[in-house]
Amino acid sequence: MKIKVKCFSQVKYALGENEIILEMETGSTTLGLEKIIREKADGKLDGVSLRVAVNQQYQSEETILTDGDEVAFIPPVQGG
Amino acid sequence: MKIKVKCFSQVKYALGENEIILEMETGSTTLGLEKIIREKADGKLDGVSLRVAVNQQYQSEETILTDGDEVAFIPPVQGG
Amino acid sequence: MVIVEIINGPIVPFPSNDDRNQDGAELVFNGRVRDTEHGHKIIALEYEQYEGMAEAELTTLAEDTCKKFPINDLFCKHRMGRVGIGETSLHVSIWAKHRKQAIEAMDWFIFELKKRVPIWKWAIHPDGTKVPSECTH
Amino acid sequence: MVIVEIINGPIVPFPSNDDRNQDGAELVFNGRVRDTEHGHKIIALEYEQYEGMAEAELTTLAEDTCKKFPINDLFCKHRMGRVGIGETSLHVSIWAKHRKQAIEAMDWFIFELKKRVPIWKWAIHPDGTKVPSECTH
Repeated sequence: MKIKVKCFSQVKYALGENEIILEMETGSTTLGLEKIIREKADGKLDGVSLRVAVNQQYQSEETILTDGDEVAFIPPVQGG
Repeated sequence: MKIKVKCFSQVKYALGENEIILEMETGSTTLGLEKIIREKADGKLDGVSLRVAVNQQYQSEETILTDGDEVAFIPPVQGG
Repeated sequence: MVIVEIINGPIVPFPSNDDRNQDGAELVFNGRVRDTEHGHKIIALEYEQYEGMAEAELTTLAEDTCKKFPINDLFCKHRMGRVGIGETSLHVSIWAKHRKQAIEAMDWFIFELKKRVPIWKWAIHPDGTKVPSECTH
Repeated sequence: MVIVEIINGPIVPFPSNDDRNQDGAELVFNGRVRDTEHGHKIIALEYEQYEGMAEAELTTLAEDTCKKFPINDLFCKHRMGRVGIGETSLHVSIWAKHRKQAIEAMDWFIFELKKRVPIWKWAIHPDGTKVPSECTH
């Protein structure tokens, strides 16, 4: 299945991408995806806490992804 | 000695005066003056707490008055 | 810096501007006249001051606020005389490095103003009578 | 009532007016860009949002604030893109019957905004480089 990962702030800076499309196996979860993203960042996201949003909704627990989901790993926000 | 009493808000309303000039004996105090003012108000200031200012300065204790002093008995303020 | 003005006639707000480089927070309060006082309909308020003492106390209070909180500027205007429903009687503008301190300073400044600055309100009723408002907060 | 806008370009403040008869308090906050971020000189900030989610979260937060505090209106504009030193990035206007609740609501709204609305700052340094600001408060 295809998962779209939106990248912001430190995630964008670490990966050098605004958006990544990943092919994942059925049954994959947000936690599995976070691991992949952190690996791609090659240490640049160490120590950065990330919240996860699926289809623009914060998820407080590990969530099973489905084809076409839009996922964002949200570093500490800084509005205001 | 002459004492000028400035009247505001409920004091003005009770006495019907903006200002009163009183002749007082040497050694008179703010407490004595307050008693006179409350008597003049004929009960209309009962239950109204009054702070006293002498020459536009709040006084936290009984103060001896001197000739020419300007005194105000200040009902609860309502600015804003 | 402190600016304090007690004025007759409508309040013109202090200017807002983009010229500061160290003030992350600008907080502005307008206290306005509501159409009821203690449950009674009014058509206006009339503000009365102890002339001289009110401005002196307000200035001292503004200076106290700038000492107590890390803010850069406190500007304040208080209107006297008749103020119509909806109109501003008190206008306060605070500039500070940070939001938190601006909010705390605003809260304290107005709280203290309502305790110590000799200004009073008279309620003007629909029949034109004028009585001291007994509101104490 | 709630109005929430995420916009590009300079913020025009919500209008202030004398037309209300039940709002004794109008409180306005302008969050402005300072010339330092974490002790480093900057020449501007660039704001980034999660398009769609930011506005949705901000709207939910504004509605939450109106439920939690007895206020009548909360209007908010947040600017995106490059914002120069001294300029307003966040503009909030709250109307309430009483001052106390307006102040509490403002404090809570901005505190929560900085916790949950997906907006970020990039620091623009004097040499033109652009890095995520790591400020978390």
